[in-house]
Amino acid sequence: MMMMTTAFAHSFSLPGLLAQMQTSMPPPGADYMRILPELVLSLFGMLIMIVDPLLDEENSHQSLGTIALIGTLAALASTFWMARYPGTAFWNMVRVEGFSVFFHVLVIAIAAVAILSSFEYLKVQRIRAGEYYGLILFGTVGMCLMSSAIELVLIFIALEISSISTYVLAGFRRREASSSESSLKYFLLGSFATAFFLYGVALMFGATGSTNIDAISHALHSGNAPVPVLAYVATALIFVGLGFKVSSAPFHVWAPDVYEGAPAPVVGLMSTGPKAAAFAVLLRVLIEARAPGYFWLIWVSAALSMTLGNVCALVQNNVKRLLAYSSIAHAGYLLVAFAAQPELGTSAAMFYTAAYAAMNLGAFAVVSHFANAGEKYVTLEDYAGLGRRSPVLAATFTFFLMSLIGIPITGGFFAKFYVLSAALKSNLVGLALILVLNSAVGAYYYLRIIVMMYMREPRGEVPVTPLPAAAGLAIAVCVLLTLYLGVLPGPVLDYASLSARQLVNDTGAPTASSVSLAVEQ
Amino acid sequence: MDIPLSYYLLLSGILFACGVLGFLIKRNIITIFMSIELMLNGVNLSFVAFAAHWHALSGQVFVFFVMVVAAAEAAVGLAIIIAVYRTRETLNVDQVNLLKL
Amino acid sequence: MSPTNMDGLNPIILSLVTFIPAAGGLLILLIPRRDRDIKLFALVISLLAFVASLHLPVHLHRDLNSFKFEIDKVWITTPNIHYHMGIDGISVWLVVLTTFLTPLCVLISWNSIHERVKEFFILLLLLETALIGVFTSLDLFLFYFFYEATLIPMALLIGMYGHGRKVYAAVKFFLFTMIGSMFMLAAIVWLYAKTGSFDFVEIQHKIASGAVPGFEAASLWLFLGFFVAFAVKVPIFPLHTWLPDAHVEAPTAGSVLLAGVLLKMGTYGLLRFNVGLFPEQAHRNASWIMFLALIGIIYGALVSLVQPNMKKLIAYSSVSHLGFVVLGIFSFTAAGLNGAVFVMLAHGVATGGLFMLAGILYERRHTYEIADFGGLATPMPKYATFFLVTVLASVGLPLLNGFIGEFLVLSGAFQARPIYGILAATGVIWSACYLLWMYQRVFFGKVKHEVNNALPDLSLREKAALWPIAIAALVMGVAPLVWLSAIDPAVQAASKVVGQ
Amino acid sequence: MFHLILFLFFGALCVAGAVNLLVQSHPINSALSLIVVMGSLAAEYLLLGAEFLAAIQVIVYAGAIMVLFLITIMLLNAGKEERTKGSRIATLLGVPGVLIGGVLVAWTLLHRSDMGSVPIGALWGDPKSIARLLFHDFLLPFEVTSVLILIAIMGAVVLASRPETGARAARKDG
Amino acid sequence: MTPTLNPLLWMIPILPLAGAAINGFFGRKASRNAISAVALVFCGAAFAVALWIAVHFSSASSPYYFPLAHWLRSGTFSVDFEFYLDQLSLVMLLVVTGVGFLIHIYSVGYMWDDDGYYRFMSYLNLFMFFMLTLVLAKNYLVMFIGWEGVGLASYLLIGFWFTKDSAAAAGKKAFIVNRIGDFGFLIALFLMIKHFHSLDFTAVFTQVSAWPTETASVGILTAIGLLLMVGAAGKSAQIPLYVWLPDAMEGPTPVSALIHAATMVTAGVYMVARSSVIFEHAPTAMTVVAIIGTLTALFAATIGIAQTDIKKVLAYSTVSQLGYMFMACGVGAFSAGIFHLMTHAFFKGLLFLAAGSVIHGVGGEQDMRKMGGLRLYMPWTFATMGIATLAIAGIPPFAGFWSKDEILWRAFGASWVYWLSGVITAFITSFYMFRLMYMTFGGDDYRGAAAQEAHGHGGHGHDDHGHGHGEPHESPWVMLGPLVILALLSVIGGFVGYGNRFEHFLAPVFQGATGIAPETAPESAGSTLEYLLMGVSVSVAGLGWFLAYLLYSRVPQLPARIAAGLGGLYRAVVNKYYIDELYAVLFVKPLIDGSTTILWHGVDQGVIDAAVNDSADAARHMSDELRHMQSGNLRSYAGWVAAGGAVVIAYMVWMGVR
Repeated sequence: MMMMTTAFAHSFSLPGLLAQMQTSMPPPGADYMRILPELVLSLFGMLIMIVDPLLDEENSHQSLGTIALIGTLAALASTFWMARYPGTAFWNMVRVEGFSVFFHVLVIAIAAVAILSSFEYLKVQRIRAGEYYGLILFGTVGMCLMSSAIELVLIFIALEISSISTYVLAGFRRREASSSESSLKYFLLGSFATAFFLYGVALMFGATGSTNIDAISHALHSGNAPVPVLAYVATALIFVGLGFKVSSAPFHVWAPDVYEGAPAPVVGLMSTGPKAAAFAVLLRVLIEARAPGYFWLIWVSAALSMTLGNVCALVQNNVKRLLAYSSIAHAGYLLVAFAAQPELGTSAAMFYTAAYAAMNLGAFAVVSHFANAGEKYVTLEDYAGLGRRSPVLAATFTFFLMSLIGIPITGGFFAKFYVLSAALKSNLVGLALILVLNSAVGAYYYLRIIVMMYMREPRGEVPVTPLPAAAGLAIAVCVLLTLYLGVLPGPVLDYASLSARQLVNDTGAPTASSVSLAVEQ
Repeated sequence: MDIPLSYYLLLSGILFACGVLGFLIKRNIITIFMSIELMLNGVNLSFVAFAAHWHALSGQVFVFFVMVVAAAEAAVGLAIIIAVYRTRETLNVDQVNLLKL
Repeated sequence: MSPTNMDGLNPIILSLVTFIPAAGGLLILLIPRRDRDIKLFALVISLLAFVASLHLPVHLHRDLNSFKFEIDKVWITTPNIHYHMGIDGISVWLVVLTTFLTPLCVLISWNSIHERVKEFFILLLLLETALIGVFTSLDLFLFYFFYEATLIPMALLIGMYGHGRKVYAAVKFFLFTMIGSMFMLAAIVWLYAKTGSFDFVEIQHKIASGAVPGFEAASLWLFLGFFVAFAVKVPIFPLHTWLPDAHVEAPTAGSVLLAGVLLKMGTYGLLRFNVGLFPEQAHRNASWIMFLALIGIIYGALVSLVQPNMKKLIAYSSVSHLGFVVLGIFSFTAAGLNGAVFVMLAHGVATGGLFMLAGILYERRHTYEIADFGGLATPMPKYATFFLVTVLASVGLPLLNGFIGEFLVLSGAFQARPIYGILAATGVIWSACYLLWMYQRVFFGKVKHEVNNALPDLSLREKAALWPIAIAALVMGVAPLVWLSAIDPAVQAASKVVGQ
Repeated sequence: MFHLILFLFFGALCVAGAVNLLVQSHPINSALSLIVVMGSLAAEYLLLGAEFLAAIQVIVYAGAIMVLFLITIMLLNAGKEERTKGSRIATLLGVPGVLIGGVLVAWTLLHRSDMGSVPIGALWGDPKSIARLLFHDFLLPFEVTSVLILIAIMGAVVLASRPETGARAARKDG
Repeated sequence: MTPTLNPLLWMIPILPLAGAAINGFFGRKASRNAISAVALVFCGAAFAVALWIAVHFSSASSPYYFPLAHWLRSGTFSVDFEFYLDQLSLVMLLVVTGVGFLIHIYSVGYMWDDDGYYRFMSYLNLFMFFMLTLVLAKNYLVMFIGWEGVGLASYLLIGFWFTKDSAAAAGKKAFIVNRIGDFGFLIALFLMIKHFHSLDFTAVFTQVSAWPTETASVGILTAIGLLLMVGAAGKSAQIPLYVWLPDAMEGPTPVSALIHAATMVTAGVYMVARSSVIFEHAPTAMTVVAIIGTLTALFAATIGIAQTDIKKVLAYSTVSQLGYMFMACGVGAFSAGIFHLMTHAFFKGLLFLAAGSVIHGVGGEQDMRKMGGLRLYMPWTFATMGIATLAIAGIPPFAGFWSKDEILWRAFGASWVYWLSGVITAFITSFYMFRLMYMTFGGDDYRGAAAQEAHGHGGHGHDDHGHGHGEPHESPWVMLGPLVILALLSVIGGFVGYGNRFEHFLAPVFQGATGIAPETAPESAGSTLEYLLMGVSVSVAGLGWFLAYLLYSRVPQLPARIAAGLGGLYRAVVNKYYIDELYAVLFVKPLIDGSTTILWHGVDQGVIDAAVNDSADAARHMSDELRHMQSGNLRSYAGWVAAGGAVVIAYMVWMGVR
């Protein structure tokens, strides 16, 4: 490891270059295996772009959607393939290990579900399917890379890919002023934050002379030289950038507006996928690169996010907006894990992202189905008596809300539980207490929805369209996953903690055992 | 005679700060977007400077990538601005506030 | 496995008893929406559960050592969660109480539920499973799961089938309990984080043997964490305000189970966990807890004395009665503990009965206001008789079940802290005051409102629901040994834990 | 010495341009001043020996991107911006924040960064060596940028294209 | 003395219970004959068994006991259903079953026409069950069963005509006031458990007798004694808890006779006597008992003077007679107390039954001012009631004379104050009793007829006395029979006490309870003194009779003038010294109002709920405030980010520099 970094550092001095000129060969085939999912996804994305013009506008949705779905599934499969080739690729650009595999699976699965839940939506909204699915797939490429990249520049590019695709997706309800506005806000603030992130990267480069995660962590902690202030500042700026991406207070302000304006399925996607990826990056930067002195940042930010998110959600009447605030709160819960001991925290955080993805996607799937054409019915009042009008939908929604509250045998419970235990194990009693109080407060506004659905008389005019197959499937998948994580969290957590151990102990290539686990995954 | 590195860094910092400031005080969306570009430029400068300091060419390569990203962002961003203009008939950011609270 | 393996049932009987109702509930999903079938089916299921549960006391070894009918299977490897169930002389009766009350609830809500009948009975049966689970689970996680699981069906029952400010009541109920249980969760997680186990017995052992790092420092907070959760449920004095609302708005069956069993979850928790896991803290904090209980007894009685609403009156009387339980538990005397458990059961039967009776009246007149009645003994003598029996039971007349428990609790409290005992004993006066006064206003005198002259007396179904209550009240009062013989060793064991 | 003068000159130009961007009220002027900034930055790059970057800076940035900006401005014929008072936060909270942050960073850079000075032409940012890096060590990012650009194109197409007529109808009834 | 097993004991209480159950469950549809048959048979059977036992009773082998079943156990402490019979309980047993049986018979006639006939009979049987349990209990807790049980029975029977609000209220009042007494009883029990770890009589008493007598100090035993006295005061209507008894007259007259004269109200006396050992070791408690008894006797008697309701007069006289009994116990003359208890059961039961017969005869009228001259209409009633009056007035040789004289003699032994007030009470007693006689039976004209029409027949609930308009009439023999028998007993009942036979008989029970006056045969030393005192009391009784004759037969207009003369005092007496009103103002009202305004509206809604709701509102309000962070303005958001960034940077720089 150490040897490698020094080599890396020196390789840019002229003689090094000359040396490499002789020895420059194309990357070995294994390297391609290590980015196989990305390849698959981009291929399918291009396929869509090719097929799109050949089909006519009206009935292209189904076929394109199917292609996209197949693409994601193929990518999922290829992930397990990829998992067999642990190690770095393309000269330390990406590393395949438990951690990256975990997030690959997660992100791609999210994309798949998002695609499923979009089928009906696109038709109703008359949205151009080709670009839509293409953007989702390519965006997924970005997210995947974010999770596996160990090179800040690559991370930056991947981040941009996922972000830009989400900016565009947010603006897809073209006829709605709100949609384009949310897109604009997301875009401007997003690139604003990205600039911070980039500046942070630059300073980190300045401080350590490298942008490779391993190199950085090595440079920061090699010998007994004090960590340069520059590194601190760099960490600060990077934290600002990523904190924005994961919508943690005080950088959360964009989330509610954007979520409210953006198309519901997209919200489902962007509240889970890019967020998960961003958390992965945050983990890499803070934990793996062992960035200095971030503890209290996380602590305060977590406390703020939880409290602000929950308190603001109390009086929301727009369900999408309400869920936006709730996602801020959940980001806060997640950050608690970051404050805990690295290993425990990482595994807890990983599990949380998974559980949160499952339940939130499901919730938004329900919302987007129920919102109907033009997203007319997104206020709390529209949900009155849903329990009577479509019991199944209401029941599933209730289930997701229960999970968000954190009732046992839902994924949400164990997610919260692991975070809590990680926090308590590392004696963060204060933070744990704040978390507990917040989730008590949080129960209230989720409950408001349930109350609406079951205890209020339905208002006549809200129509109930039958649940189409695709959306039904998406919701079913989410239910199953949430349930699975709630009843048998063991495997996932084992895997998470294993890869967390690798990440923290920073042994370059993962051991065979983790890989076998990865395959089981 | 050499120029202290910190001069370059300072310059880049100033540019970055100007960018942020611009984002805060400008009302025209396009101008705001420009100030983002300004920020990126600032960052670029420090990249180059650090590259020089560490004798690491990679720093310059980063700048290259940043430019690409900037270009992409510009394309999308301006498209978005156009879309907004279509729906709202304004470029004043203060009037783009349907979504609030 | 427990040594009491005299027939093949034992390993699975607990699971059976626990999950029969839930299974039934799921089956109801499949039944077409023909209300009558659903009701019958629900009745059959609940009776089945009751019969099955009778196996437990019959085959329960009444000796001191540990839990019976244990089943301990690994459920989730990480975290180390076991499907660990088992009962002792305390929980067995609470289980039976639950299974005993549920069929009566089905009967009593036969005609009072008109719409969404299917959902109602599903919720009811799910609730029953959750309740039984609370009493049978020996794994903290399992316990917490069931504990939370009771919340949703109950809240829905109140919110969907209640009346008046039902939503307010439901939400209040949910949030009070939720917030309370959050603290318990924190405490549980702490225990897990430090012991790596959820198993009650194991944790208890580890704590007792001082094998838990940092326990000394944290024990008070852990104790409080559990205490708050249960204090809300019981409810102990300042946290009780959700109870009257919930009761008044809840449908009859809801009130019956709420008063009959849900509140017992709190006291049971106090006994099993607060006392079982943190004996020192329990002792150290006994004085102020007993004080709160005392306030609860007198306060609840006085407030219910002046309630114009029958159900509210009964609700506050529950506050008073549950005060006795807490008093008994924290007196840490054999009599007190025995009495506490017995009061739980007695109160479950008597107050459950009172709520059923109130519900019967509501079915006829759609009001709980005492002022709307008067002289009812003339049109409906049978009803009046049952009501009187139940009232006397909860007044604590000897030879009825109320007396045994209260007597033991009071004597226990008196031995521990005479003043508390004496003050608490005034409770026997208060209960006579508010209940008899209510009885007089409802049943005696001339019929004040014309409508009441036409009120029909008890129907066969209602009698079928009320007889078991009356009989239980009498049997428990005359032959309490049947219960005490099982309870005594259990609390002996508990107090041994306490004793050290 | 001469280098220092150059540095200072172009640096001053940069800052001037940046400040002008802020003070100018018409987007066109801001854009032009941004071009000034970029041009002078190119010069700074040269000073740092990054010839290739200097070239790209002029071509891509000052050329392509800014032109894009100008086109958009023309397209939407954006006039002088009106000084609306939309946000107190930005002025009361943001601006001080920026100043504090900037000062702090500057202070750090000046005092705490124990960095020497840059010898001119310390390393040649010549196309050849850059290319070596781009197509060898940074091959993956380079390829990935293609995806980025693809997305950018798609996004631009989707968003800039007019919503189809059917949608209009929908908008009316919706 | 080791108790000997007696297999018959358990039947005595159980038989009436069976009767009660049968009538309770099946009586609704059964014919009146069947009901009466069941009730009488089971009650009579109990009486028969009691007699059988009495016949075969031998002081040598007493006490007897019979363990019926285990009841409750917790830890080492346990209580069982066990019955116990010694001389004391034998006396009680005979009184209860005997008088009870007679009153059952009487009730058949009295209640025959009432709708709730079956209810009434089963209640009566139920009462017998509880009363006998009380009497036969072997430990305090079983006694407490009976204790509360009779309370229940009296609650049911007082409120028997529940459509009458006053009756319902009276029943409730009785139960609650009794509960207050029971509260004391309970605490006493807890003290026993705490210190003796048992509630069994023998166990407790053996331990107690080992303890030193608390002459000077006030200790556990005194506390127990006083608390027991509280219980007794509740049950036996002593100051300050006597208030329920007069109201209890709302119940049907047989009830008043059985429960509120003959048996239940004497339970307190029995309990004190039963606990004589404890009291013996707690002189202070004894004194208190004596004082309470004396005061009650005097106090109640004075109220009795001015009452016009025939039953109310008897009620107060009961209270005052009970006072006598407690005085006796208080001065250590337990056997005298029990003796008076017995005789009182005879003549007071008789008085009530006779009064009932009168009321029945005049169609439900209870106001003596609307009676008069009834001796012509109902001679039997007149005769028997006359005998009873002579008995209670203490005119020899009637039963009352013997017991009362015994008590006074002993009281004198204790302190002349007791004796004096006792004598005064005796005087007043004979006065108001003869007043009652004159007002009811005296004179030649019946004053009720006119009132009859206006009055209907009293809102008395049992409107089914279809006959009895206008002409008063003698009651049927089923009612007169018991009167005659009781009259007989009132005449001869006293002779069992002749030459202290009764006392000697009870001696084994109260051994160790050597009263303040020595147990030695009184006719020896202080015989002359005793005869002197006897003379005084008798003459005083005669005086009372004469006064009554003077006022209510000779010059009937005199009383009104005297009343006018006395003015306020008279009004106070008529209104029972406003005690009920006082209690209402002192306890009831504050309780109700306090609970309503302070606790319920104040604490519960005003403080706790308000706090909850306010915090909820506060959260909502805060949320509404915080929402405005989301002004919707892009630049503001950037402002937040920038500011946040600044803070972060600042912190990190500080970290780095540090």
